Amino acid sequence: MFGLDNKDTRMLLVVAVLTLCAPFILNPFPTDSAMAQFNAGYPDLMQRFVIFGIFAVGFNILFGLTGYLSFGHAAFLGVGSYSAVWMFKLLSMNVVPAILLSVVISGLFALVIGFVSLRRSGIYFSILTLAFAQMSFNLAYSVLTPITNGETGLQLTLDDPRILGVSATADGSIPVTSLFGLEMRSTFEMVVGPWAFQFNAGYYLCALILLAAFYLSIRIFRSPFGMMLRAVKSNQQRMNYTGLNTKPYTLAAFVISGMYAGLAGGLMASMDPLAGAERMQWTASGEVVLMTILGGAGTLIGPVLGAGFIKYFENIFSKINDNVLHSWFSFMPDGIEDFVVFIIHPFIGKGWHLTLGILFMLVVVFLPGGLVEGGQRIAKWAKKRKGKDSATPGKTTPAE
Amino acid sequence: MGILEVKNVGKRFGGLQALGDVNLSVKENTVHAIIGPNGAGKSTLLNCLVGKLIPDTGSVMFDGQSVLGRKPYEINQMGISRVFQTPEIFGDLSVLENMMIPCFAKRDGAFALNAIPAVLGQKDVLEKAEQMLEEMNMADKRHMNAASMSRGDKRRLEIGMCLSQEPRLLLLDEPTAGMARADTNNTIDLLKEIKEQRDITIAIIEHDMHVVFSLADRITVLAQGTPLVEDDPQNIRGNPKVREAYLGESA
Amino acid sequence: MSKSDLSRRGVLKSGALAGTGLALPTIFTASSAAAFTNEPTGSSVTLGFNVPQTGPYADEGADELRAYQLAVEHLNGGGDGGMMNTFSSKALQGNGILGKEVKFVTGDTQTKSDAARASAKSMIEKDGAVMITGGSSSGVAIAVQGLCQEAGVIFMAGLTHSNDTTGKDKKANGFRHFFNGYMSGAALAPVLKNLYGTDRNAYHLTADYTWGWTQEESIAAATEALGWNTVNKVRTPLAATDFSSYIAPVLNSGADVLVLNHYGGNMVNSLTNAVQFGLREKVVNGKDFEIVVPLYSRLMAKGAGANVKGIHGSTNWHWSLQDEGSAAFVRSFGTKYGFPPSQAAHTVYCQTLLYADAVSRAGSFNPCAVAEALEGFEFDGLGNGKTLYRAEDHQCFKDVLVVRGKENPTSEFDLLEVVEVTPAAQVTYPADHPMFAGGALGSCNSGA
Amino acid sequence: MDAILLQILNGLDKGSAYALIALGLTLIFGTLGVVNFAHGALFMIGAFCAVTVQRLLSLSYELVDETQKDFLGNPLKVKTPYVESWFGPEMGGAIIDWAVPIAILFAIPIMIGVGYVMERGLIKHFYKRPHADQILVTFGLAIVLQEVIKYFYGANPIQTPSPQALSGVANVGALFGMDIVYPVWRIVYFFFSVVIIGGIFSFLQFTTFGMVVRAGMADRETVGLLGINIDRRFTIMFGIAAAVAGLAGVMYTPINSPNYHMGMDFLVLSFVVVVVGGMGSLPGAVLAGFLLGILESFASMNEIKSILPGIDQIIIYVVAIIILLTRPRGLMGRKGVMEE
Repeated sequence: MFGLDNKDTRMLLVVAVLTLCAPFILNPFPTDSAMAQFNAGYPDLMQRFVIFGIFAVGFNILFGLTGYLSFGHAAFLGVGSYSAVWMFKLLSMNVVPAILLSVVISGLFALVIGFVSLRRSGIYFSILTLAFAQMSFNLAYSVLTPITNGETGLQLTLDDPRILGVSATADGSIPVTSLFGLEMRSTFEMVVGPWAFQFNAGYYLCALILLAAFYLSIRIFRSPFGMMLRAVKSNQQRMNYTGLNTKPYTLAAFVISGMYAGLAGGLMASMDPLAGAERMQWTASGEVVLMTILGGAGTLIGPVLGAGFIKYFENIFSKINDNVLHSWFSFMPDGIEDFVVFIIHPFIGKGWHLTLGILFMLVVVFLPGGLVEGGQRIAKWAKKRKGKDSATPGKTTPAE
Repeated sequence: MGILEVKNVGKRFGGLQALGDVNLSVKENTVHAIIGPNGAGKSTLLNCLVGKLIPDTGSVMFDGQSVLGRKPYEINQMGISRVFQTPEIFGDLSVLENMMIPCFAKRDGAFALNAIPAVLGQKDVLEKAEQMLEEMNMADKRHMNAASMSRGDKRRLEIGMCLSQEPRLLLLDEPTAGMARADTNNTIDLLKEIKEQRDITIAIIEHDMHVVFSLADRITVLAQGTPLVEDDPQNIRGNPKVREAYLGESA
Repeated sequence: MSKSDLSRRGVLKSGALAGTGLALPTIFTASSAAAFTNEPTGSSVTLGFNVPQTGPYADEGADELRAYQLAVEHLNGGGDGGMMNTFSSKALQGNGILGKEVKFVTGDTQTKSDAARASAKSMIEKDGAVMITGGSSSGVAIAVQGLCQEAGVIFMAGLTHSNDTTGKDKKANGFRHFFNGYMSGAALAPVLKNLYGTDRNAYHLTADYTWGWTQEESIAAATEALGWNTVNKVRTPLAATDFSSYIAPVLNSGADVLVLNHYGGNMVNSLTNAVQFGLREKVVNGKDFEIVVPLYSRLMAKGAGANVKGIHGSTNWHWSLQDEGSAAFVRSFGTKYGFPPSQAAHTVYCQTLLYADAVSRAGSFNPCAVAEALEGFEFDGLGNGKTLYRAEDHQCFKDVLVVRGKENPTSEFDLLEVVEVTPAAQVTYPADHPMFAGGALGSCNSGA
Repeated sequence: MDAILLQILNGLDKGSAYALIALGLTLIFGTLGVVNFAHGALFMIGAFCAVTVQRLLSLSYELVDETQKDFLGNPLKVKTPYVESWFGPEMGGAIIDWAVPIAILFAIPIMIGVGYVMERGLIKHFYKRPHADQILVTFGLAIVLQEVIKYFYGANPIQTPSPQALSGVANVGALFGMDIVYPVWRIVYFFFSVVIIGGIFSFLQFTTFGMVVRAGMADRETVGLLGINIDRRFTIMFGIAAAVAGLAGVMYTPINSPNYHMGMDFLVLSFVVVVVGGMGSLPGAVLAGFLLGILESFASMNEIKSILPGIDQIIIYVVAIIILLTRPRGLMGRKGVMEE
């Protein structure tokens, strides 16, 4: 189906089901239960999951296929966001032109940076991209403030000269982003017994774009172009002596992944029209590297898993505080309760960085192939067990 | 007039004159061996032919066109394929994929943004690669990871990859270096087969006299960066200068 | 527990959409009955405390969280009631807010606009917070203020000193208790005049981002009005850690006062470096060289240690104040945590109380009603004397403290001493002051 | 002229910190082939060794002073450090005053230990793994280390002053009839780093151990074939590299109050320094450290900033880009290192 083989089609369908049903899947706990803290099915976080998924999928096209480790990809995300917000300020609150512009501008930006940086390889390439991104961040934060609004980030104001649209709505507020009138923030809430599920228009736009982006990335992986990129990673010398010019291949991969980043940035601004300079900082670039490696570099679905993993920790673990802990363990006797809270305390709330750091190390040490490898191991183990239980062959894992 | 004409080529590295004044003519559809003791400049000469090095003086013409100043991939596209001393293949890719890449290079040129259609949909390339694998007797290994093969098989694959581009000139850089006797003999047989079955010119740099004398139609002996003699194998065998410079260096 | 959406309008629209696009069984849409965003319908109300828990301001954030917890405790009738007893408005009963128990959620701003907004959004969308408060930098405050305006919840700004927060970026749903750059300048100027005279040459080192710029502008204007000459204004990168190459040129610039428009780690390092370079012992133009740090924070001053001794600056509040309100707050905070509160803690404690009080007086959690109750609200007893929340720009006007690094501290908390309490009248400016020009409050958004 | 000399001095002084960190990073890379993102954390741990020593020395017993009140109005508890009661206020005060230099003695064994544990416990398993994995695991380690420090010491900077005797300014220009005053401790830092750098170089140059390590850096396999246990020596080198970073941190504390994220602040910069110097080249790292320090200082001069606004924000990166594009392997790098 869709020009994909069975395995890829199955994976695409799995991703489609997961993203489209995310409001259910991510909200497994009843709203009133203590475990509701772990629910991630609210619009903002779901949007972040898929947007960073797109970012990581794009990054993987460069890093996973060619092996070129860019440490400056956040710059493209930032440029995409700025373009989109400017589009909202100047043209219209419709997200389509904003997203298109952000993809185009970040593509151009990637073309320039890639053209220069790809003259070098290995860590020299990484440092070049890092240098460009840090320059962009530093300048955006300070001297480019007229364009970027520096520290605060580029925001919409009540007096934006919007050509197609109004500066302010009748009731004196800033208009909201929309897709031909469908407001990105509009949310439909479904309450089923103790559960509440939120279906957000913006999320579904992001999800559909993620599916498109994911589909495109599968096509690229399976195409002759993708094969060439893997060949670049494997042996550049042989490429050159086989009559292939590696530079346009790597540059094309760089630009494509830059455009993915720009798309993610544009979507981020479309969901929440603010573009902060921190989006371009090296730590943000590092984050997408971590997402990709953590999930499994070079695998199709790995980066999406990695993105979800990191964003989940950032948003869920950082919000757990001692009060929440006490409410979880309130069934225990006082002394033990306090002790348990005391033990867990360093790892939650302000300690979420610590937890994440430990998990990075555990994953890298024990699962060199990232989360995907973990999934495969579990699947293998399950298969074995199932094989023991019955003669029927186990289901193959979707986590390739 | 040979297919490859090397005229007055010289190359210096700092104080070292690696190539003095090399003249060489490789006739079409022959096997031309370049031999010489270590440090004679064989590899430097080869690198000048494929664009890795640019000679300081002289000219290199392939089929009437100068190769100087061209990038390796451009020279390859002109019709020169190179086999390396240690097999250079795409270790992370499968054998079949390894074979498909040169086929794509042949079909689409140095760069093609062929990003949407699936590889498996490219029937022409797929067929050609499969056929080449058959010819190389490697069809059964098509899904193997190339890096996991034996050295002899890697060599075979590399030669196959070069051949699938249908080059007019095949350059071999010590193709049997470091190989066991059996593998060496296999490689010799393979090259003989290629020589017999294809319209192809082969230039071979080799240390192993057994290989040279089993294959070459013509031999150039290089010593200290300059050609000592160029002659037929039987004459080389008896040439005292060659013995002195090369074969007899230990005598 | 009830949850609702960013906007009721959004809900209605998506309701229509559900009929066509999302063919899902509409069992019952909870929030369409709500009158405004996150209307508390149960027996409790949730407030969102969004503070930096990671990054350089984490300690300040931690202190804010302590104060929030204390405020919640007091609102719910626990503890000794703290400043609720000294607060001039007596609407709060110690039974929660409007009889609803106060609950809270916390989040991490990471001192990044993006992360802060993500965290605030999660509190609004997931936890049903009806008010967001906190933060330790102006960039974050402005970013979150914008979000709260869109979402239709009240934002109480926490620690933000930039003129822009209630200047060009002011919002109808946002209120600031903290003072600002202009007020620092206005409070410091007379003190500096008395101490250092009117014939001075000032050299500004300024953190190169919006907050730094507005403070530099404010202080330069205030000191120039005294007759001081501004020798140079030099911008330093936010990421700078070693300021020596910026300090060194001061030595031969002919300046006799160095103004450090830095905050947090930047302030600690630039001040430390300035003292290292012997600026304090220097005599220029026959006068002793002086250093001024317009915005002081005790927590940060600790990082500079002995280097703050004798250096003047302004601060929003200090625990050594002897008024009834401050004493009550220090007592209950100190008893609970064992050390005195910071100005950040004081600010957020006041804001929580003020919000709760406004709700009680308005009789509703509706942000528009709350905003109306806060606008033009005058009160006393929260530590800074008579205080006004001005309706025009939602800036709070109260006394500003001029402080000096203490020469002989008796404890690790005793770093600053109050030199002067500048009365509110002296730091008040017209709402249309040019430094605050450019923005508009807009109209209050309740999300309905 | 004075201003320029002052900035050169300043650049050398900044550069000495860069050079020390980059030196350790290069040692680790050159010997073990590991890209160590936790190196900044080692610098930070060194700085917190100084903080800890200072705290230990200032450990106090409390006496209640009824005449003074604390912030809650209770009688003030006056703290007196034990060392002052043991050695008398004068001697004890002097010991606390010299906490930072004293910390050097403690930091050396601690840092070598930390380095040893890190290498044996974690890094060892990553020699054969891709650089990306090394980056991820060391980055994770860096986060863990800094969060642990944050848990115990908080996020705010902690002042760690230099000894009184070394905290003033000196007129270094007096010799040349110029008036260039410069903080004494910064001059101390510069000479300290020169000594450390000189020490490392002579250690590698003149001892058998060093020769083996250098040979191993050039060609690990061959040295291994000679029957020399090169891994063991490399482990020791890791410890030494950690100690160099740690000492750089200890001595840095009086210059800027240490905080838990100071390692991350230096991390990117130190990688730029290493790459500009040339991966795997020790002299290159030192040279690049000083070079970037001086250029950074010049870029922050008003005269230059007025022509190129914001240049001080990006100078390091501009230099890195220019060097990498014109000298592909950095100033003194060897061919083929890290280019795969």
